[in-house]
Amino acid sequence: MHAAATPVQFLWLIPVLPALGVLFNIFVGPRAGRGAVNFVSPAAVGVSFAAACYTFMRLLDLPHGAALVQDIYPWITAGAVDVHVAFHIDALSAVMILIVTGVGFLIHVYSTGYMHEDPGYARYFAYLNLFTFSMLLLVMADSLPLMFVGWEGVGLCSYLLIGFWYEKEANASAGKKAFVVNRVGDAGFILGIFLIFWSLGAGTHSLRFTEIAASASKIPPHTVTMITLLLFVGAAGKSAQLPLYVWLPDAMAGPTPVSALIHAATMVTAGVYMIARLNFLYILSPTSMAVVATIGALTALFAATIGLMQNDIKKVLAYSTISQLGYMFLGVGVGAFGTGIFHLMTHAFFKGLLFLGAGSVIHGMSGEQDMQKMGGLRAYMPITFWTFFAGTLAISGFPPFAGFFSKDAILGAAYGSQYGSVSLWALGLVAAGLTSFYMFRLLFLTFFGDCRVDEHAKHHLHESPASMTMPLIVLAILSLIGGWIGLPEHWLWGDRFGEFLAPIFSGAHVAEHVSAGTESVLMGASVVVAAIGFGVAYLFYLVQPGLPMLLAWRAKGAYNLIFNKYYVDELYDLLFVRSTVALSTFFWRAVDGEVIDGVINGTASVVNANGSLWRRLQTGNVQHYAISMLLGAVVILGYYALR
Amino acid sequence: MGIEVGIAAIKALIVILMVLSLAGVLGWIERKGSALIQDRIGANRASIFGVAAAGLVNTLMADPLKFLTKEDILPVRADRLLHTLAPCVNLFPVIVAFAAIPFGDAITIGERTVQLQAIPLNVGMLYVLAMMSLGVYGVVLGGWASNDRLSLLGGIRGSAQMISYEIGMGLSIVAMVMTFGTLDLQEMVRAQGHLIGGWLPAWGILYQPLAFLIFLCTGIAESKRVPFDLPEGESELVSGYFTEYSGIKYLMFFMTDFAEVAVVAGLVTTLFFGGWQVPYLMTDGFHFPGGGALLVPRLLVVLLQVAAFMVKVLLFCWLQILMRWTLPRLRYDQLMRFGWKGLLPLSLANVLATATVVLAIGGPA
Amino acid sequence: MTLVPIQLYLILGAVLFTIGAVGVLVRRNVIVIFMSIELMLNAVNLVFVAFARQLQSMEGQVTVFFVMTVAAAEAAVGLAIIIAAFRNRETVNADELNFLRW
Amino acid sequence: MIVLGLGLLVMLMILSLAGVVVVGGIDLAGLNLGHVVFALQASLMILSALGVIVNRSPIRSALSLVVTLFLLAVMFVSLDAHLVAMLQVIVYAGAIMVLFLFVIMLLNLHEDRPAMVRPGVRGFAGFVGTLFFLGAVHFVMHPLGAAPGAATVPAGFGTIEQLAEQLFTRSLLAFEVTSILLLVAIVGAVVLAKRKLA
Repeated sequence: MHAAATPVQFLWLIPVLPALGVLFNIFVGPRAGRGAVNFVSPAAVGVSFAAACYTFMRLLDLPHGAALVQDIYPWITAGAVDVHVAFHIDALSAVMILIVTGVGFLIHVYSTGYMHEDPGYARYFAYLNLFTFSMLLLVMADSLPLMFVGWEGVGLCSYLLIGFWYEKEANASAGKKAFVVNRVGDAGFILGIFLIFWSLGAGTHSLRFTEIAASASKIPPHTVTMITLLLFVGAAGKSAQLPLYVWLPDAMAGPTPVSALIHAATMVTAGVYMIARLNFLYILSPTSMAVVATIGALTALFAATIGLMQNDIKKVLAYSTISQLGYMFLGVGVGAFGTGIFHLMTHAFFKGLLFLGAGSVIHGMSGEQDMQKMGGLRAYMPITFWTFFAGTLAISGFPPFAGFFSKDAILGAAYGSQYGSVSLWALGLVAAGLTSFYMFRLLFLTFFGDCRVDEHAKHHLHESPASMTMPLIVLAILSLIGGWIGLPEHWLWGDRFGEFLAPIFSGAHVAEHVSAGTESVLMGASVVVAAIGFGVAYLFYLVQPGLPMLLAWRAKGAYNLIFNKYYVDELYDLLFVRSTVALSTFFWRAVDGEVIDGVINGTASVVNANGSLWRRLQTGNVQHYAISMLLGAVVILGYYALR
Repeated sequence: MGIEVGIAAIKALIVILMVLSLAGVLGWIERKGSALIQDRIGANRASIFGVAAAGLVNTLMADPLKFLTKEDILPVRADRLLHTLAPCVNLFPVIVAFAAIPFGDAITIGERTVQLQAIPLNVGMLYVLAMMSLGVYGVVLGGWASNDRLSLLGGIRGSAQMISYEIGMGLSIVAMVMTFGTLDLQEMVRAQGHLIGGWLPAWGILYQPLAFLIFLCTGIAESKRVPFDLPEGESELVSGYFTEYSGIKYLMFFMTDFAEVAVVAGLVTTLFFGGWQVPYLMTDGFHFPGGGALLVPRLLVVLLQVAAFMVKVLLFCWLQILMRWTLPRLRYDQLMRFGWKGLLPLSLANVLATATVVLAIGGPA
Repeated sequence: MTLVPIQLYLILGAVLFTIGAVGVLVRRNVIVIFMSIELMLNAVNLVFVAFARQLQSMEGQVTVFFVMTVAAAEAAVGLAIIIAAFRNRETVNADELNFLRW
Repeated sequence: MIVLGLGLLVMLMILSLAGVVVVGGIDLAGLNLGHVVFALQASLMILSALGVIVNRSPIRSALSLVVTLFLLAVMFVSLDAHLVAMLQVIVYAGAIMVLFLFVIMLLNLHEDRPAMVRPGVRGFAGFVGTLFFLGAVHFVMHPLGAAPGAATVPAGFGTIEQLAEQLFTRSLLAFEVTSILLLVAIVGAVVLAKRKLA
């Protein structure tokens, strides 16, 4: 982002439109009725998508690596701080706003169908628009503080939407869990911001990314490491990486479109975006890069293994999301920022698609989420099935579908870049295999085999309305061909996407010392792995349905361990929750109850006694007061007279 | 110094005599007037050689004599001091108020000019208001001091009524003050001297007809005469706050009544009917619109003007007496409603309108 | 003709003020106390006008104007309160009107 | 007892007036009409003011207060404050005091016995009052010497024009606020005095 910045006047439109949608939904929505809401909310996002496209075109007209900026107004000007509310659209944020508004628009449309009989539709769409607004703020912000506002905004919306059906205790607590875990991350994030501000030294700072980039080299290495690690804590919290991933599976309590938009396509990728945005910092600290990459790779594998055994269709997708996010971090961690963003985009397509497909299934099954009770659905909901199939192919990394290119590029970087290593590549590869396995397991259990649906549900098992299937189809197409804009270098037109983003990451020169031969070998490996995953799944769930049970019985320990998600939640409960509760109880009983209340009540009683003593002065007879007034006057006069 | 004092004394004397004699005359006029209206002969015993009009002289002497020779009755457990004080307090302000009313133009005797006005004041209008506002004490005291419930009721009624109507009166006067741009009565009269369009005398009523009506009403109410005479309404309170009075004290109340009539008439004349101004009569004589002129010596001019003033005052006294015998009495609630909900808003509106106009034409008339 | 030194006016003001103050303190009848307060106000008015004359500035008289206005308002409200109190307690004696007692 | 205390007070005051005449360096030879008139007014005012607080019957107190105010108005005239004098009569004598009389009549208050508070309190009050008065006199006498009042005042001093100018330029805000105060007072008075708010 060193290239020329062109000031323009229309950027504000993009976030403001959803904000207007929020106002509409809050104040007129409930009275205006379902029809109006169903029109206005998607329309708001749609128009802002159009605006985003326009912005994108403008950006393309400009020389390579330019940026569009708009300074709205000075926000915090105090002493050394001079933060403006200003928007900065370069290649990176352009891609992001396209994803956010585009996918967001599709999911809004989908929601009109999905929520069509929910009483709280106005509230729902208010939240959804608010989320879009905050997310746009996050990606368009040109300074860390403003980004943090969006960051918190999306966190809030996620909390609100996870607990959307708060009548159920579980949902509410899931929302709380997400919020609390995110607090941990955000604490790291804001500390990182403070540290940046502090390390920038004297003079006023706008904390613009440009400013930080300009003076990044002046920050001592250790500080940089500290900063980047703190920021990564934030990223890990928001993007559900080890060890802060625990909230995301529970977040599936929210409506499925929400899971698609927030917990698959956009919000959870904020961490990746942030790191890519601050690549010039990360690149300065090999340590942090290593940490990011390792955490990413581990998460990818770890989440994948858990995904193997889940029976809740959405839980599987949740863990898959975590593992895919792990991939993105692996990508940015090994310095392939562009690739990470590329995977972010493709993932937005196919994971959004998968979630929406799952939503469609759940919708058709009238709320049933357990795959054990499904099966053979492809007869009942063909569109859902085919689109879902496309998504599965894309995520499992079969060529020539979107997932293949992005994931493969990441693996290549992991193997080849100066930050990467064979072990990282191996981890990624295994995870890829597992991914393909659990995805096909999901596919087979849901759509193939004999139908295990109970009669009641079966009775009105139906394909979803057009409002839901249309987005599915669009996303399916995207997940099939979406990857072609980022082909490997020496293929047809090469890596357009990478070139487009390149100027942003010009600071990070990643030496790709991989010969074409090695690269094709790597590709082959990942394809083979994906194929194996598919094969195993086929064997387990279509040919020999008894096999998994047998296996589970043989390796009981491992099975239980994984089935119970490695007991991480229980561990956290023990470590943090219980200890906190105990400590709080102590402070409540002993400190607050005894000491503080004692002091307060003591004061009160002293005052009380005093009052009952002195109130006898108040005879209620005016003349007594008057005489004392006159006495006072006399005393004053006397004082000045005899002085 | 001495001479000034002398002149002042003379003027004061003139005014007092004027008021008192006028009051006496009015007493007679009222009888005859009422007789006229009620188709009676009226006071006809005190004639001289059968000339009824000459009876006026008798009346003027007979009435005071009668009252003076009557016994002065003091009610039981009445407050003697206040009971005596009341009529004086009642009469005093009225006479003093008259002192600020100019009855003629300035005349030059030798080297000093004398205003034909007992007290030349630059705040004369306010002075008159102040004095009239003092009038209420006589009523209140009379009612209180005679230790009698009818009197007390009369007194309370009187004070309430006078306070209420003072406001309307004050506001109507404010409108006049705006019109002429001065508080000095003499100046006001002078301001009414010129001619509108060369032929129409610029009298106050032409500028402020509404203010005139309001002032007349409030004036009559202040002097507690029909239709506002509830404080002394014979039918319910024998004669209100001076029920318990007799003899000379009663005479003083009686005089006050007519003196007030005279003062009101004088004020109406001064404010709305050009005071001592005679149409077309300038300082040196008549100048008619046609262009004809009839020069008159200065002294005669002044005398003419004084005479004009007298005539106008008498005219308005007569008008009030006519009302006295024509109109029925209001009910108390009607009285209050009329004062607060009728005259007050009207006069306020009038003030507002006047202010607007004055602002528009950029200065008083 | 006024050649009276201002001190005389000030002293007179002080005298009136003191009388008023003592009246407030010694009388039982609330209305009379009220009148004494008015007396004190007027003592101050006198001083103001005297100073206005002395310093040849209208400030003092303007102040007096405001004092009068406030006094009028005060009288209206105060007398209303007295009437209300009289309705409750059938008395206007300050030492019996102690509503605000502990 | 009362009479004694108040008598003392009066003597003290008249003495102090005399004292001022002496200390103020006014040679009695140079006495002019102004002084005489002032002495007359002053003594009358003091007497009537005393009347306010010694009279048993409230209505008499009210009347002597009216007299005091009237005399005060006259004194204003001699201080070239004609307008204020007129306002004094109209507002105080004409309106406020009538209100007082009206209320006294309404509550039908005759003589209050005892008119005064307990002797002890009374004496104490008198004492404090005297102290206060002495203090006041002390300050009147000290800072400014015997400055004789200016013989003449600028033309139009104390006329309505000047007062109005002050009022509508320097003290406009105060003026407006006062008008609001009056409005509030009216409403408050009505609310308080109404038997039951219909």
